[in-house]
Amino acid sequence: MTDLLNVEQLTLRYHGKPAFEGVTLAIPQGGITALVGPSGCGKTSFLTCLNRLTDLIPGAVMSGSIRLGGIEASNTTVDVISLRRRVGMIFQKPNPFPLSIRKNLEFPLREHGMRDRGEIDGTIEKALRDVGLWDEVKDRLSAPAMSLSGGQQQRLSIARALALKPEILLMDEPCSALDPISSGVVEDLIKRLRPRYTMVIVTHNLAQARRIADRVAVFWVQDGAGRLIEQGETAQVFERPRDPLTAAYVSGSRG
Amino acid sequence: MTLKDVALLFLLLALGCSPKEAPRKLVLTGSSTVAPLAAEIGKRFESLHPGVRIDVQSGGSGRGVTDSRQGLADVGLVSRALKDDEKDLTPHSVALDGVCVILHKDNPVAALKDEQVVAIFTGKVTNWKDVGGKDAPITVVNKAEGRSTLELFCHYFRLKNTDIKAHVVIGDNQQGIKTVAGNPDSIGYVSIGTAEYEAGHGSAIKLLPCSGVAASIENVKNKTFPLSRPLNLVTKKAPEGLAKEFIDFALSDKVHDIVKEQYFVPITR
Amino acid sequence: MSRSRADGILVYGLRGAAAISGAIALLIGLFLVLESLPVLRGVGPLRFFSDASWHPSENLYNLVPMLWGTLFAMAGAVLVATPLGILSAVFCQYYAPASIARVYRSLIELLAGIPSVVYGLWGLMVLVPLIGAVRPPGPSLLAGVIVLAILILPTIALSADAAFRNVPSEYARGAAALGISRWGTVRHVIFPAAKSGLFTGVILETGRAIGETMAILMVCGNQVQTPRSLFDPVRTLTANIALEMAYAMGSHRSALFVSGLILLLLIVALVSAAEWISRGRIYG
Amino acid sequence: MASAAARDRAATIVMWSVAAGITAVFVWLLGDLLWHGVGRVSWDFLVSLPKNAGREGGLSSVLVATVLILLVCMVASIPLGVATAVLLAEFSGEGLFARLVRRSLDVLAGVPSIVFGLFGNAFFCKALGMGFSILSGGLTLACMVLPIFIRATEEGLRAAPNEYRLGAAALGISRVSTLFRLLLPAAVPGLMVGFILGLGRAIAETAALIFTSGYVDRMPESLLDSGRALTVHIYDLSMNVPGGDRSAYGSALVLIVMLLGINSAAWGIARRWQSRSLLRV
Repeated sequence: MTDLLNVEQLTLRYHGKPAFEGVTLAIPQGGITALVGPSGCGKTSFLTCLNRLTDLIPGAVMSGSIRLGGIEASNTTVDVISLRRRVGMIFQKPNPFPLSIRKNLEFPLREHGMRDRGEIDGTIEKALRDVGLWDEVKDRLSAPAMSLSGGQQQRLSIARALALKPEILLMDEPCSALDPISSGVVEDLIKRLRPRYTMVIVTHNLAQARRIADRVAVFWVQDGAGRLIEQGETAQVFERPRDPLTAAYVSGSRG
Repeated sequence: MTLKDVALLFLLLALGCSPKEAPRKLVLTGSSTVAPLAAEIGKRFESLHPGVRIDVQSGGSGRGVTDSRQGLADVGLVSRALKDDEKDLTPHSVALDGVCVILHKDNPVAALKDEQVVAIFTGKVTNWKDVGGKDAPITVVNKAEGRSTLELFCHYFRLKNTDIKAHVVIGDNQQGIKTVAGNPDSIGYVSIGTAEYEAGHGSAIKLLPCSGVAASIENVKNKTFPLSRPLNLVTKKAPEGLAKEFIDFALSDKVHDIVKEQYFVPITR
Repeated sequence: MSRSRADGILVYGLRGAAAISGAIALLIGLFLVLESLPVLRGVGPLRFFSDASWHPSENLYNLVPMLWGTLFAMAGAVLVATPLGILSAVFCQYYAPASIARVYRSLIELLAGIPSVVYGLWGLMVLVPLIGAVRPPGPSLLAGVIVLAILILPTIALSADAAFRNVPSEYARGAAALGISRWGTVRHVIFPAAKSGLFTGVILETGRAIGETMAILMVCGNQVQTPRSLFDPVRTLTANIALEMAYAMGSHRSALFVSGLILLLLIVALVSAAEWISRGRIYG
Repeated sequence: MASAAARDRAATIVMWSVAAGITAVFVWLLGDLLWHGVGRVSWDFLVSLPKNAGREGGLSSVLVATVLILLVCMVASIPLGVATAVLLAEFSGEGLFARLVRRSLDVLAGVPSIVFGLFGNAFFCKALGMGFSILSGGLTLACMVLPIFIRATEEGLRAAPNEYRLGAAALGISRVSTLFRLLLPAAVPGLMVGFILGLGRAIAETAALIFTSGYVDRMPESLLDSGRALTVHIYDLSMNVPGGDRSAYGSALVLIVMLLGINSAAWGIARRWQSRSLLRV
């Protein structure tokens, strides 16, 4: 599998204090890569670098290289808006806009230049079908998105990102804020999307990582900063971990 | 009514009524006492001369002098005779106004000799019983620095403003009347016209005669009341054109009814 | 035009607007300095603090009694209005049933709009005679403090009300879930959370208290003296300007601008003190 | 624990008494106004021109001038205010420029109204040559209202949850669209408080207008005409015109009713605009 995203020696500092240092990771085209590790090891911060959301965080300074296809995402001249269209992101706490269900999807589409009514409606229906929400909401599209349940809101957020046809989908612990049933529904959705989208998922649920990820990257806090201590095929990392810390963490005795 | 509509409305207004041809316009600024009178005379003048606009701005005699001297205003309003350093301006007296001492209506004191007034205002006498009133501390109400009534009062009683020991300092006449009406033991001085109107319409004040002459518009008219001041329209040089027309009209007897209505004393030429 | 350039233009425009808003205060400061220069050069700044009294026509320019007048009136009004305003906002948000809260809030909004002339008139005709009955002469620092407190109360009440509305309801629900009393919740959870809004309210209200002219002019008695008791008549710097500006000429007029300049410096001192106290803790 | 319950009961009593006290003061003030002025207010009082220095006749020209002055003030201060508030709240955080602008606005909020009057007179009337006019009066009020409006709008923007900003950015939505479609609608309560406090300050202003919009009570024909605002009219009637009190109180009543109308209209527009653009449960 060719690599869609190459990260070399990436370091992120908040007001000078390092969140993580020297991370080198390759994200293969089409597969699901899980980032695991105890909380505070910098995996979420790493995710926010990939679509430059760090620009919105005061005091965040990024160094190192992130190559997405042909462009170097970390330098300031890149058009951040089109970068974020190609790299979608789903947050831990579902955050639909305080608009109607339809407007939640229509607003980003119009923003990225889609004007034709028919095309918009088609895209909205396709995205909602992709996430299995269409039947539940097709006759109340003008209802407020906030009236949906937690699981439905998260699937709406995913639909909202998929409608923009991203190349990569970043997910920051997508299921941890949901009840078990909705969490299962979202996980099935991720599995269904696997062949069509490259995904990077941050999770502290090792069982989930083992179930759905092709590759796993393990983060750990060493002397005050997050480090990538191991990466590889899911089976290899869980059965034959090279790093003792991974072995302990994967077997559940530490972390 | 979104923001667009507001902006549209505002634009329409600004364009819609730009002045057709610049109407002949006269600007008067000055004393807040004279301004109401000047404005009413201005309205009548406008009704008699269509297309003419008389703009009257208040702000005090000091402004009347400076604005007319600098040409910012065509005519200045000054509620006193001109001072020595203001002899470069030519005054035109449009009315007379007296200044009288006022007490609270229930104050038993009926009259005060000049030296008693001086003693009270300079703080030598501080209790009403020393001047024939009841035993109560006197509250002296004085005018603010620079006001024409203060200058006239000090000039007549041969006082310097620093000599006056005031408890309360006020600005305009109405404030003086309301302050005295609100404090039974107070003493102040204001324009006779205002005081006579207010006393006659239920304000709790009464006017004191001055050196034996009863304080009334009538006595100012027949010049027996000693404390009076001219209300002047002043111009930088001899007025001409629209200014002359207006001043002649203002000095004529066609405005005497307006002068009486504003409780001032018309000057019979 | 790509949208990130639109963002660039947006920021550029906003920065221009902010510069204009910020420049107004500087312009006013410059204006006051220019108008004060003649007398400052002629008489020198020190005499404004050392002269025997304030009689500009006789070249005496001591402003200190009036500075005390302004400070006492402002401090008294803020001390009275702040607790009442904040408690009235707490009443609106946490104690009153919705219908009463709505009526009460529109009443406060009305109070905010009443012109200071009306407060002055009411003070002059109703409040001053009442105080005069207790201790003559009537017009006094106390009357000024009361009128000013009523005048600035809506500012702190509405700002506090908005601040409480911004506090996420989870905080109140969380505290209630722990069985904490309503007052306990307000006192220990809501107040800290709404600190920045309350602080804004206090700054705006103090600004309004210092800046008030018309109402103070009518009720304070305007006597140039350092007040020794609440019943002493007093003159504030703003009342001084309003009283004499209309008739002041030459150096007297320029001296009035010096009192305007002192007011501005007083406000700058207050603002930087507020900034130093909060040092970002408030706006965190 | 008893003391906490006792303290809570005491607090409730204090709360209701504070509210009752403030309402009593307001009723006393309004009662005083009603008692003196209600007789004077009639339809004719609203539509006819002032006569005899305002003792008789009505307020028509004064009302028109007041509305125009407030329009100029709002049209000048709202765009500038919202733009500045957005910059301070969204785009510069604690940068030096933002802190300087914020401090100068705090100072501006404290500038006395009389100083605004003198500044307005020197700057707008003389320097910019607008003379005594509704325009210079409105612009002076705009300078006075700006800090209040900006601070309240900034608080409103700060109340918008951060999830909107992150969510929108993650979808590659530009700051411009995020601002107009999400953040500003979410900040509407703050905008409203700013509008009401700002307008309240503007409509209540007297000292500043005497030196800028002037004293002429003729019906204004253009924004460059001098116009007498309602507060200046009330001041002149009560301070310079013998027997003007009744009309002064009547005019004050009209002003309060006008303010009541503007406040309720403002809240109505806010709710409609917010519900149309934002669907919150």
